[in-house]
Amino acid sequence: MNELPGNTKIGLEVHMQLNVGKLFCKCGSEGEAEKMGFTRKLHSSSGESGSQDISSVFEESRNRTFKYIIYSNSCLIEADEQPPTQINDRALKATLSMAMAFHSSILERISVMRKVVIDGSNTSGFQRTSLIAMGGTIKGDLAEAGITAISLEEDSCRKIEEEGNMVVYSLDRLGIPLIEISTSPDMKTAEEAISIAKEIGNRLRVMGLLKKGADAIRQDVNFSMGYGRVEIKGVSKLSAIRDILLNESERQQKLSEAMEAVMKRGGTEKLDFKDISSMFLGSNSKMIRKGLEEGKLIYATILKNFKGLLKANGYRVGREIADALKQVGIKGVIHYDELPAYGITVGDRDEISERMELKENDSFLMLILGRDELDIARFTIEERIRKLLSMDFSETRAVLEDNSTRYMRPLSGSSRMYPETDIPIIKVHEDLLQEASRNSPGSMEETIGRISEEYGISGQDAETIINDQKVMYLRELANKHNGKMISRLITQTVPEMEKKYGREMEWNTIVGIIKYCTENSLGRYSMEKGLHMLFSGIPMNEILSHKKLMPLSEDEIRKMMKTRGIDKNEGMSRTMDILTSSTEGVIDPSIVARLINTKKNKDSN
Amino acid sequence: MNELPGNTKIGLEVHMQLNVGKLFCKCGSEGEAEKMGFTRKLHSSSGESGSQDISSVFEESRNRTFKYIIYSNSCLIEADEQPPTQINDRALKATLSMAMAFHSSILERISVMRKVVIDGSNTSGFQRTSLIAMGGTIKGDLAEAGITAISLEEDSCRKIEEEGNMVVYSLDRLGIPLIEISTSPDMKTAEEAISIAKEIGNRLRVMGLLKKGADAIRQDVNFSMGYGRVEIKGVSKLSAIRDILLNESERQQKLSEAMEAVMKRGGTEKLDFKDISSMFLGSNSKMIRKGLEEGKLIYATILKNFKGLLKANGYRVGREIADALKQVGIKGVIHYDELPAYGITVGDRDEISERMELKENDSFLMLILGRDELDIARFTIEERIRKLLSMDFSETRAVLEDNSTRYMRPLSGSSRMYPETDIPIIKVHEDLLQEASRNSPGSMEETIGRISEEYGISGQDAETIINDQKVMYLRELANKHNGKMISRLITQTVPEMEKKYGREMEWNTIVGIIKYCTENSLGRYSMEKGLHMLFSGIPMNEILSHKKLMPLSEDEIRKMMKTRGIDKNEGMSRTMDILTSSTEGVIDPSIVARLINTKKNKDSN
Amino acid sequence: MAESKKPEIGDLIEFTWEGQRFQGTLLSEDSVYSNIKLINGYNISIKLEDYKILERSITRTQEVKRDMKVLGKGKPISLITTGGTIVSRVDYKTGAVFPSLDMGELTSRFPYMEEKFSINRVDFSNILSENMEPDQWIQMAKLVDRELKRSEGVLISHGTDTMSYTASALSFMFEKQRGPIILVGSQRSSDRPSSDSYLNIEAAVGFSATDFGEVGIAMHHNSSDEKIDLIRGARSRKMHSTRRDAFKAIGEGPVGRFQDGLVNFIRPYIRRVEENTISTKLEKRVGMIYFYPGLSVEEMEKNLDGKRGVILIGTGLGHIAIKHLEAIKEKVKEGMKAVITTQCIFGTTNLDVYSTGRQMKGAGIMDCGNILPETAYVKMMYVLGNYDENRFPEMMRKNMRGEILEREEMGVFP
Amino acid sequence: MAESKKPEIGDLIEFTWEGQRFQGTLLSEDSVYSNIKLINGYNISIKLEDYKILERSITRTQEVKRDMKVLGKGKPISLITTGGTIVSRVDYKTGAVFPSLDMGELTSRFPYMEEKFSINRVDFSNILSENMEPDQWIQMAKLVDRELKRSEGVLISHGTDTMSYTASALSFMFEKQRGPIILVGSQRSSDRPSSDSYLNIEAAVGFSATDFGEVGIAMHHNSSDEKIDLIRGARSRKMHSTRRDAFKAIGEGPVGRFQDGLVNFIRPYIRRVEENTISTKLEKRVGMIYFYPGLSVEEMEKNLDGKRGVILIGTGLGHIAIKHLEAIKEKVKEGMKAVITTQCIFGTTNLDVYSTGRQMKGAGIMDCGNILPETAYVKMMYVLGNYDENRFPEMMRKNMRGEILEREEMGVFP
Repeated sequence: MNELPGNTKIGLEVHMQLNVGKLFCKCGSEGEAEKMGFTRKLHSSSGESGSQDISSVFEESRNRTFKYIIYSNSCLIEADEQPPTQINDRALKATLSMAMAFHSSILERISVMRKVVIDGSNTSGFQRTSLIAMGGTIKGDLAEAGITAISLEEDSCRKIEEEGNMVVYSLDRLGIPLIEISTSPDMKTAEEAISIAKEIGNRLRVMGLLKKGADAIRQDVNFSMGYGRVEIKGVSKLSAIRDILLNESERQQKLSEAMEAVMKRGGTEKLDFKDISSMFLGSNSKMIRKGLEEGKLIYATILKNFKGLLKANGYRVGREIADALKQVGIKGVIHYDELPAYGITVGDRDEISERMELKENDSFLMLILGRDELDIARFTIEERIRKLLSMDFSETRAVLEDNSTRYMRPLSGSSRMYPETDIPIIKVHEDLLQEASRNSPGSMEETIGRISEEYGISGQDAETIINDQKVMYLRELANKHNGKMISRLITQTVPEMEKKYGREMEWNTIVGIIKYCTENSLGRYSMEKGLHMLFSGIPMNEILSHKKLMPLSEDEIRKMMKTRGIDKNEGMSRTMDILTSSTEGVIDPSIVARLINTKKNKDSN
Repeated sequence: MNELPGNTKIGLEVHMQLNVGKLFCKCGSEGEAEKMGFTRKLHSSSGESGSQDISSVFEESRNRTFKYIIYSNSCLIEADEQPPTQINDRALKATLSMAMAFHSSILERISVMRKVVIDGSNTSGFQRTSLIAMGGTIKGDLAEAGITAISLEEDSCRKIEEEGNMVVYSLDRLGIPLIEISTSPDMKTAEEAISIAKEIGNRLRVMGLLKKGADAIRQDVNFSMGYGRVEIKGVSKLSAIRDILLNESERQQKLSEAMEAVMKRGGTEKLDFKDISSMFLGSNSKMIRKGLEEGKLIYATILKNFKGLLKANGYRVGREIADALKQVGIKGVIHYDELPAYGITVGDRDEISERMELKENDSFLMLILGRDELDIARFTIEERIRKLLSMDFSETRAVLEDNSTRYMRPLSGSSRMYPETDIPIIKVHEDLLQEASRNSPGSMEETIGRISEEYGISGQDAETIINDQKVMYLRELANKHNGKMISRLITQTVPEMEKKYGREMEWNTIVGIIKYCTENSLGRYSMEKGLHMLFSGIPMNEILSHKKLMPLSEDEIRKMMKTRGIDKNEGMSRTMDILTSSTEGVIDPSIVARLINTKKNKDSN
Repeated sequence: MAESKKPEIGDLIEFTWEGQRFQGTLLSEDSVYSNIKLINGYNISIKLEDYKILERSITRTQEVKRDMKVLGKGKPISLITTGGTIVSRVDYKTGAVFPSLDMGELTSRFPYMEEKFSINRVDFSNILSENMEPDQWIQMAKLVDRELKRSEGVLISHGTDTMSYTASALSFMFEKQRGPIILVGSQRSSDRPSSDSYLNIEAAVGFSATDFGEVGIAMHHNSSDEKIDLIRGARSRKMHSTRRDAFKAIGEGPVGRFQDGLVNFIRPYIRRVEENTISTKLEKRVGMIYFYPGLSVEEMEKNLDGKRGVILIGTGLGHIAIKHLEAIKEKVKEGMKAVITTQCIFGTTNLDVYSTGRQMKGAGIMDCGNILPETAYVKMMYVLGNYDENRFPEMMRKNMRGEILEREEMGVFP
Repeated sequence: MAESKKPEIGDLIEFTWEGQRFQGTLLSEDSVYSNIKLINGYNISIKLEDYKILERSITRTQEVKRDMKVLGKGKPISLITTGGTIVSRVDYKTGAVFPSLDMGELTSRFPYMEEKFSINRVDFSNILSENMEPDQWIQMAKLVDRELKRSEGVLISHGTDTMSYTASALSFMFEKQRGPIILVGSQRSSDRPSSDSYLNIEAAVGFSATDFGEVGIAMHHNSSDEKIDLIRGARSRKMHSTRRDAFKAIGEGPVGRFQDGLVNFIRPYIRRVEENTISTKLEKRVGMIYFYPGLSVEEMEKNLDGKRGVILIGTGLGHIAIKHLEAIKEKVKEGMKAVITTQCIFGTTNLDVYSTGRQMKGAGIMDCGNILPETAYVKMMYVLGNYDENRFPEMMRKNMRGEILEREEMGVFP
């Protein structure tokens, strides 16, 4: 198949990580691992019911332990040991700006919600998310799409490793703000989807504040072709969208054919597991021997009317079942179509078939299971088959490296969303809207033009600043008069310092110093000195509390030159050295140059 | 010398450790080391002055660190982290009893004092002590002596090890009550002293409450023969007293002769240390090479007019100096009389003599010292020589293994004693005196007679109880009617259990159970059951809170026998087994026997 | 249509906002804003102008849906429920938090429970712990007494804010008890998957089936979902406003620990006895006064007024400014009792060490070791309610329920 | 002879007791007992009947014998002395404890000190810390201001009982400061060889010679004589009545540490500036109210009476019983300020989490994060004294002196 079916509908959810500290606490964007950690269990909550909750029930039945590694950019809030603080102002403003860019209607009052997720990726067992705006449109090169929602949510934990029943997460990413832009399913081809995704990505970049790292922009793709909506998570490269969607449409096509075949044969029946361990007491299969040694049993069940559909002729129902079982921690499923394999011979297969009294159209499944796992396995397989037979393949799937997808969990439904009671409703005030409006990103070209005009800087500098995700800072710091200086600081001074000191500083602190200088009318030399101190590792409060950033007046410099006995012949650079080592204040070299010249002139007079 | 001089005066201070928990907190007598510990420094306090304080000044100048190992029988009070609680009632009563035994006059109001000791043996830097009684007499076989004081004080820490500037102590012994009985210097011979010490020891034993262990009774011996009073600490065996005193009198005799010699030669002069390190740059002396490698220097000073007195003809002034230096942590002293030795040749010696410009009667001292140790060394030696020349040899000395003694510290003076402000004055009430009077120990024979009569027990049992230090407990528990039973418990039941369970329990807890039973009129079987539970490791509160010690009534036993269908033919022992396993209560075997017999009789009727 | 009917809470409506059409459930309204749950799950708060009712809500009852009162077939345990975080549950539809403790859910989480226990639920009152009063303690004691007669242990779900006060009060009122009395709370409400209530309750049930004859609190040992401590009620204190491991046994460690389904006792405790002995007499004319620099003598006098006894929460070893002593002395002469405790929380009081302390003693103020201020308050109510006046000092200083530590070990201060 | 003269305090006398003759110094007398120090050092308390005066006491002055006011020749440091354990010293003759801080002794213990510092002693007042009042804080601030103009750092020896209050008060009054202001106390009085004062003072001098531009407390890190912590004044609290390491930096660690003669800073701090900025205006009509179950509405009202502001010390996240809200609301309407803090001491307040909190907000009570109750009290005095009414909420919530932690890390709760 080289084309998507004609009834294809594609929608996008684009996520952007913001580089403005965390969403509901005062922690920074980056941190280092600490020695401590803690472990938690998560429980599905009652009060919910029905198939939507199946994922929670599954999760809990796995009884997993989650271990969290504490990072220096995490606090009691990430550890779920303290209620969240107020929402991050910068993050909210950025989201409002994005909403304006797409003419999405902004809610006057914002409610923060909790979306239940109990795979451990959130210490609380839920992700905080808030709907900021609805509606609007986005135009790409090839298509136009409606915006359904723009939300602001917390990023989840990074998964470090998974071993048996223990999953290890780190807390550094948890709570990083994510802007989520969801479109209507208005795209029909992969190319249209790519063009829309590109446009959204560009706007996000133009606005600035994008966090560094490969996964700072991630998209989920919603896909449907008549068998319900599949949400494909974690598409990081746009170029892969086409392959992913083609694979997915083929999967759904084959699956629907397989299910039709089953129905035609008269449908299937309830599973009936039999313990057939005794058949394998002398088996040569390593897999089976190992299972038996671990005290597990070998179960088999007929899959009525599934013959030839599990793994043959392009049908892959076996994998659908195995994927579902994997989600509840059960491996070791073997089916008829695979055999002979794993040391199980054709003879074995036929013996099983006989023992199970297989009819012509039937297939069978074998499971190597602990006795206590049987119920959950049965439930999982039956649920999966029921789902497939319903011809509604709606679910959440994850992208694999080969651009195929894997079953992840049911679609999370609205019933798992409820208000974050710890945070009062946020009122979006007029001044917030005005500020956001200033930063609302246009297209790249528009924005370059606007910025270079507004701050009197070159188009090239403007583009660098935009690409560097510093445009918000430029806006925060610069005005018509000092635009050039701020632009130079962003594009030259700071990168030079990063090089020189071999480290990067949080922009919050850089902005702090520059703001202090502009507010106190201190010039370029004070700013540079402040930044040097910052990069040297001197804490903010020290840099700002001393008078170290105050420039000396012409008089003071003159006096100092006199007491230091500086000769007109010392030369500019030596003079500067002497002066800077004699004072904690800031010396403007232009004043010194002027004074030397005056001195020379005087002397020569 | 085989006899002590005619003007000899000997006094005794006998100390007895009590087995009643600690004096100023609620910790027990025995404990186990815990993993934790802490370190402290001690400082001499100002406000004192004069030579009495020299020992404190020395101690502090050593800048030692004391490390304390926490024991399970120590709390914040031993750690000097909490003010003391009220005085241990039993300990006070025992001291009052002792005072009465010697007709010593008891103070109506007792003030607890602090005696400053800064060698680390007390975490607080002082020992708490209180004067309980003064006056009275004690008669031994060979002599009679006045009692000057009877006090009650805290024992100090056990020293575990000493390494460089670090001394390690354990907290288990700190705070154990010590009764101190001091006599007047009324004894003239070692034999008289031994007879008095024996008598005191007997009385202490007769009273009971002596803690277990070799050093539960320790005596200090005060000795004088005209050169001031020497306090000899830590004489644990009475038999050694004679040798110790002979050695000490010889030491004083020789020392006085040596000092007379110095005075005759015209006295001595201030020390004048010279750095003679350069003389030893190529020395073969290991000791000196090592010192120089450690950055130390070699100092020497003339000891004017000390020739032949440092270590020759029985004179041992060199050792006096070395001992004093050792007390301030300085080793590595070498003197003229010793040489050649330590790889220092006669040639070296003469070269030094020449360099130092030694006169005929002079000797010299060499010291291997850090530069910063010189002042304290000079001060220490000068003080020591001044002291010896004064012909007042008063000081505190410690017994060595060979029954000689070693300089320990100056006599602690009254100026280092001040009130324990944390404990209000204790009023000795009439009822306390009456109780104490009951326990006041007579001689062994008297006491055996009195006890056996009072409680209706055999003389042998009475003696065992006295020797076992249980007489106080007998008195606390027994009356005329149950004396035999209590005696049996003490002399048989408890020792049997100690054997059976391979452990000893604190007598406080044993007393607790027996008291509970006597107060609740529970008999022998209840007591035994309670003790069994105690030795099995069941906590006190459990033993006493349940009804497990309650004896079943005859009716209850009869009913139980019936429901259990116990046949007359079961036999006594099997019946007891069945019954005890059917109830938590206590079963009196005599009742069972009676019931079996009745049953038999009935049946046979 | 829209004009004819006004939507009611719970109705599914269709409405227009900013030119777009939406569907959602009406959750609440004020004079201006309507709170609507959209079908995608988000709540929005908007001015509702143009709407149509699609479906009327059939029931909007927010009644507590509680299941059966007894569950399981093992050892009888009683579960007494009060308000507080531990029984809070969110209504996912409206987002409202309401009290609930579903027994079936409780036991289904721990499959062994139905085998091992027969849990009998009794609802005390849905009062939040910060609103509890001494009267409620008394009612609670009576209920516990009743339940302990038919159960082997009593479990009380309680808000954490004043849980230590209630635990202390029960400690004193129960002079002897037939079985464990275990209070359990949670610091994260049960409506969140990360709630500490699950493990706390599991442990509390475990503790309540032992021979522990005291009042204890079962809460997390540290931030991990691993160990639950059993803390003696009269030494317990909430020491952190938000953490799971907020409750500490001040000056001693926990008495017991629950881990991997098993109870282990660490410290000695009183065992249960055959019969309860209970006295619910509490003197209520008792108060607590927190001393601080700047507290005026007039204020002190106001707070002493009408009291039979006061707990002073002083500084350090138990000190207050000398200027207050006259007023107190006056009241003590008239029969009022005054007991000093310390703001330090850790460590003992002692009026013998400093001159201020000795002057306070002179004014008739007494110390009683390291009793916690809150426990001292409850104890004073109990002692004044049950003992003769002249036994007051003796009883206050006596360690009755583990509330006074005779020894404080080195390792128990953080 | 005996009949002619009565002995006076300090006299050396000979007397008979129980038929024995003794000599000793008369220390004190009451109507019945005489307290005598025997020549062997023991004190006895007896009825003195038959005595003879051997030697009249020449001086019995118990005046504080203080030595020179300035010592050393290095960096100028001011040492301001107040009362308290740290300056207590016993008179070995009489056993009386009296205040003293001998500069010569101080520096002689640490020989390097005379080289490094020039310590200038100023006596503030011999007041015990429990008797300190806000007025003294103001006087102290003025004195510190004066001293900081000539010294590079100021050291204040202070009783530990209310040391954190004073430290907080100075923190707020000093908006900017020319040098470190270090309070130092001791938990074992200087008259005992084991006193913690020596090391505490050594460290405090060390801290006072840095560029620390805040108010800090220097006390033991743990029970060992090894490390001294520098604790930010506004986050400090005395958490144990008797231990050396009683002072803790609640919710954060210490800012700095002194060990082996060296100062190390662990956390960021404000550096000193060129000039002091100080405001000594404090509103004194401010009070603290400790909430507890059983506190009546009448008592609450009494305590609100006449106040411009109150700090409520509530439970948990900052709760009080709902029944009190009406009275508070009434007062708030009349202009009174009400701020909630928590008895838990550790952790933040937050009135948004539970319904009680939201009702409290409705009554006009405000929270301000994790500020300590005592610090909040002092801060309220400062804010009401220096800022316009309408800036009150903003200023109370603003972290001015490190008193509010914006982040609380996992590791800082014991």
